[in-house]
Amino acid sequence: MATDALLFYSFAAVTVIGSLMVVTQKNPVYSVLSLIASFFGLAGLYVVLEAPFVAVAQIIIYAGAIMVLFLFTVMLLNAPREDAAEWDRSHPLYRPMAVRIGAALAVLLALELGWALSRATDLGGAVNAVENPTISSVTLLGEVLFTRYMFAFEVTSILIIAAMVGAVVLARKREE
Amino acid sequence: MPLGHYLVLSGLLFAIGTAGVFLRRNLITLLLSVEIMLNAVNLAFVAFGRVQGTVDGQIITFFVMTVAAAEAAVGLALVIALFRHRESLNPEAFTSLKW
Amino acid sequence: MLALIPLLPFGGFLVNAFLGKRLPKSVSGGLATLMMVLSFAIALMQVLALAGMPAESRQINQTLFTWLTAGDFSLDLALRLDALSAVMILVVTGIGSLIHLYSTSYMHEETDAEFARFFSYLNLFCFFMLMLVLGANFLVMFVGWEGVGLCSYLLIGYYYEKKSASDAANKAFIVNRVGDFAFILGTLLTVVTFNSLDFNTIAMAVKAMPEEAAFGTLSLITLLLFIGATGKSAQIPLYVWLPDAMEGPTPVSALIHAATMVTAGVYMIGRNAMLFEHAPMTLHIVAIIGAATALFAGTIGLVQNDIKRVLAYSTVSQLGYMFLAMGVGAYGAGIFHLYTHAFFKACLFLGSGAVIHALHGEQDIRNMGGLKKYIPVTYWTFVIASVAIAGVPLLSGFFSKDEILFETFLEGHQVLWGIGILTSLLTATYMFRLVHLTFHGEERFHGAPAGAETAAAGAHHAAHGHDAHAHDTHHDHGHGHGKPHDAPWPMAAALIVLAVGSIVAGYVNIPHALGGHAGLHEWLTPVFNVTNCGEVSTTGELAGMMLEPCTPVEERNPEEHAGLELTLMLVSSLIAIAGIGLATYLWLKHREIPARLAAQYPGVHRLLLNKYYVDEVYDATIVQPIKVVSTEGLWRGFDVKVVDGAVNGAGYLVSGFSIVLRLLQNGSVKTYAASIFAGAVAVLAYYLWR
Amino acid sequence: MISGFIDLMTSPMTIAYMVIVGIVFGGLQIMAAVMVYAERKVAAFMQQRVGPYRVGPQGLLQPVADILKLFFKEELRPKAADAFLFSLAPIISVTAAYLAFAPIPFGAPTDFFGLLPEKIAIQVADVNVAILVIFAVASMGVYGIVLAGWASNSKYSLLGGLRSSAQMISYELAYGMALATVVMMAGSLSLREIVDAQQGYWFGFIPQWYIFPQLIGFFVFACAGIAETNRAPFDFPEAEQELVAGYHTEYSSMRFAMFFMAEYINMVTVSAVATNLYLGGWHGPFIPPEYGWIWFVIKLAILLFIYLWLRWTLPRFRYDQLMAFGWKVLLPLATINLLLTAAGVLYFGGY
Repeated sequence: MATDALLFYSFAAVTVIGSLMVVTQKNPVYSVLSLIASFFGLAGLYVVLEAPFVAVAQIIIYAGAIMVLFLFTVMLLNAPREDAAEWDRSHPLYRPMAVRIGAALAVLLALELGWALSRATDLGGAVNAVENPTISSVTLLGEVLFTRYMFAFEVTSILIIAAMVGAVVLARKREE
Repeated sequence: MPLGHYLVLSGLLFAIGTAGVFLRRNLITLLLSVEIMLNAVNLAFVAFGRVQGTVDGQIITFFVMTVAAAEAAVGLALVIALFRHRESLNPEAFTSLKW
Repeated sequence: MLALIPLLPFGGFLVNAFLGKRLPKSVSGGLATLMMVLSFAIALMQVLALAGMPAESRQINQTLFTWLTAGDFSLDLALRLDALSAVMILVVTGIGSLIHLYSTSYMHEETDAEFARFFSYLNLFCFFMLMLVLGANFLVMFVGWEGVGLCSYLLIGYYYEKKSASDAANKAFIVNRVGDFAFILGTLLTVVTFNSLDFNTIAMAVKAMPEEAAFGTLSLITLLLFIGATGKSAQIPLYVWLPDAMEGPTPVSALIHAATMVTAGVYMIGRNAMLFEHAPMTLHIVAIIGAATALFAGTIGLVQNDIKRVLAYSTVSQLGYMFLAMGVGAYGAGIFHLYTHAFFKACLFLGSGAVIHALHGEQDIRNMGGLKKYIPVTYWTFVIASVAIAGVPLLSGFFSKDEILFETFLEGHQVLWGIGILTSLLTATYMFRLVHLTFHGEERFHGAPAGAETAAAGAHHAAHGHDAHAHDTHHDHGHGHGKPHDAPWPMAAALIVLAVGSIVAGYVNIPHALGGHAGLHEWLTPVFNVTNCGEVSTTGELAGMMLEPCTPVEERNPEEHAGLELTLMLVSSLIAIAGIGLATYLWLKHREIPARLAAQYPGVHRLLLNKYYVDEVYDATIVQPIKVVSTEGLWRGFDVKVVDGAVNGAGYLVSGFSIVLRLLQNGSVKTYAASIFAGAVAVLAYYLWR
Repeated sequence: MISGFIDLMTSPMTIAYMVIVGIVFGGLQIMAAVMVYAERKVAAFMQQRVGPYRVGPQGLLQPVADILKLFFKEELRPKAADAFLFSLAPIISVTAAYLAFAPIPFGAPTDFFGLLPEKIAIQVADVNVAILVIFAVASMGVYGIVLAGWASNSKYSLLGGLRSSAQMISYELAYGMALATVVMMAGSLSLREIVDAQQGYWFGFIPQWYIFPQLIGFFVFACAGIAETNRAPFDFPEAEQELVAGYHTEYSSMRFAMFFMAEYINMVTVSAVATNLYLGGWHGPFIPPEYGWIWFVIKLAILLFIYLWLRWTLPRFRYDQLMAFGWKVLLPLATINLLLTAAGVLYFGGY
């Protein structure tokens, strides 16, 4: 149990700190790297949750592909600094009134979530209370994915194709 | 570990992501924040799946990842296209509905 | 097989319409004519087959497909050939073929494309006309009814570059719409009343009903149908379009506005004889309108100077005769006159076309005269047809017209008979006025021998001058101003065939009084008197299953009135001859008398010359008020204020809302995210506090 | 507690694990050094030169000299460079390289001639998703290069970094597909199980290595593997003629040495993976299974030689050819191969 808690808290710490750095870093390259660190933390959490395949996929897909794409874009554009021009500062969303409303909404959401969690009864039970030796089996995962989630899988493939075509069209240089 | 811990962690990540979306003025950071939010949801899914003792949570996570990949591809292509137009990554630079 | 009769011209139409531009004239004209001839041949075969059937069950039905079904009401696209439509299809295809033939020569000055257009219209017209007469129910008939109207419009406006032609086309179309509207209403009322549109079914249903003493549903239906007929067949009050329709090429006038389309109203009444028979009030109206039209148009025809207009008013007058016959219940006589009239009126129109052709577009009879020796074929055919229409004994017009007058008298309508006789006199008079002024006397046309030009020709070009047919003046090119030449062989052939027809057509129906046996009458009788015996006739073995014997409603002993009939014949013959004599006296021997008469009664003359100012009255009472209402009320009032106001108001409303909505739709991603955020809070709140 | 820990640490199994980890870690470094020497010698051989021969017998101590030189060179860092990332990049590279070797087994499970109470696998970590782990960690290597390129704040470096990322993303697809075919045939993601599935012989003499049914797969894997390690003819991130030295233009001394090591370790890793996936790992004739690692080393050595051979034989592609080759040749080939294999597995009733 102690090992579990230790792992959870350390990975959680990595994840949260990484995420916070994503938001707070001025330089997008650092944001990307922080996010990668955060993803490693998450991958660790997935391992703790007995989902090694998800953990590896998290690394391969997120850290290995998506984040490389982000980094690639950041480097390609080479415009890392934020610009906060006058028109941006005077944006309606930054008016005191809007900020106040936003803050109120955030507090409201936090209250709602807190209340929801306090009302939930079975949050105290350990996540791995249910013994299931096959939960981390890639075989089972594949079986379920290609039977019960067949349709979703196919639809996702269409989505991927659409995204691919869209990205190619968008990023292509106009021949003018 | 209790499920509640995972949920709180998930909520925390989600909040960080949301804050990033609202506070940052860089499209790329915005997209990164969105990724954080997606991952927060993923974590909740996997945790719930583990509680249930099924793999469904993990599978939904895969779908989310796929969608995230698609979103990143299109989103970044858009960012590049927009940057070519305005030499800026501030989302408020692109508020006109056409140009 | 039956469907082939209308479909052949339709095929010709398709070819000429879509490929016509690339076809030489000989091909497009030849094809169109060939289609009509084939159609005529098939029609003949079908009619012969029909004649081989027993008299009571003479019907050939063909259902192409079920057109529409709504609840228990269903409607087939069905064709039916019976005795009545047999007469009609023979007239349409036979005379149609001749006129096609004639046109190939008459229109040969046109360019290839225009030529093909003309023949495509002509073929399309024949298709619709055949649909009209072959239709087994009101809807099929209505398709034909509208279709011939459309073709009439297209052909009147054939020279669409000419304002008068396109105006005339519009007038014809609009006036016809008035009638068609009534026709639709009548049809709908039929559906409501009988839950069917099939002529046989309706006739059977009507047969079981008592005759309507008061003005009831049947009277309303028939009256509405009759209004439709007045539009299509140019009766009072909707006749005004027909004289103007002479703007079309002459063969068109012959085919559509003399021989076939304008008789559609007569045919329609004949087709629904049973219906009309049960609405005596409508029949009275039909008879009175018919007689009035006959007289009215005849008087106008007496003073017109345009050769085609004289013939047009003559047509209106003769159509009046037919309606008179229908109105007095002499359906057979009406159809008989329709049939003979088709011959001699087509012949007259084609003859006038030949005259116009010979004079390079001249239409004013004051600028003619003495043409006899230049164009003998035209002259003789024209005279034969004139004699026929005048009612001189032993020619076709005599038999048919005489039968109408006799039946009228016999039915007890002595006043109408009197009008008929008067009209008969007028007919003979204005026809021979036309003959004399055109063919006899001194030569007054352009290029006539020097000195022949008279003062009478100088005082010409009244309201509708000779240039009404301006297009035909194009014939000048290449012809020069030589002597008038007679019709080329296709025209001459058509004229001769029709002239022969004008003589012999009447012999199919020699009355009993003259020792004949009224063949056409006998042929048609089952159609008008009997309804339910043809129902199963298409299959021979079922013919025996007739529900009741097909006997005429009232038996009339042919011998009974022979004496009366002979007397009346004598009277009308004398009248006809008197009319011819009068015309000869006035316009050939003493040409100064008509002028003096005109001078003496200037009011009457002007009234007649201006066609009783009917057009002007319509213009003042209908057209102008509509224009005013449309302009001031509908356009400046309703359209500008209400419609435009509503449209602009909608626009202002949208832009007004948009000003508010724009605050949300500001293009800022973060604002959208904020609204999603607010939405999430709200949704969560709902689930928590639910 | 303490005693328990000591017990644990002194148990033969723990010591054996430690030894294995030590062997792998040290072995990889030695391999890198050997490869440097081998590269020079092979290059010289192919160019009809002698190569290094002054330092030690036959120049065998040349790698030591190299390392010493790198140790004592001055660390240079461009002023405008991002200090943190500039230092981090080589660390990422070399760490990823070492990590990727962790799940690779290189011998049959053994009890070391009775020294141990039970048999242990000769590998650092026996993970049941080993292939994916290798794949994942290898894909981390790209960050080292990309960050090095970006952090140097130099055009050549940046271009090298960009090229590297594009190239690796492109070839990872084919790489993954080639892996997937083998996984499909073996029915497992564990390298040990995959190797064991290649035991035995067809017709008594052809070893059941996957290279025979998966010739296309091996070709794709080899191409993609060379591209992943940025070796000639796919060495664009450091193309000398175009980019001076690519992403490590600005690096010197030990930071450069780390990149250098990472490159050679990656070569070893890819070769080891190829050995395991396609060449039957430690299985082979003549040598008893306990000494299977000898076969493994032999196969590894052959593959590494091929690496060098290719480098000194083939010219570099043009950049657009590289992309076209990856997307238009390798990827379709790998996809077709995947489908064919799937059909075959279904037909022959494999997994």
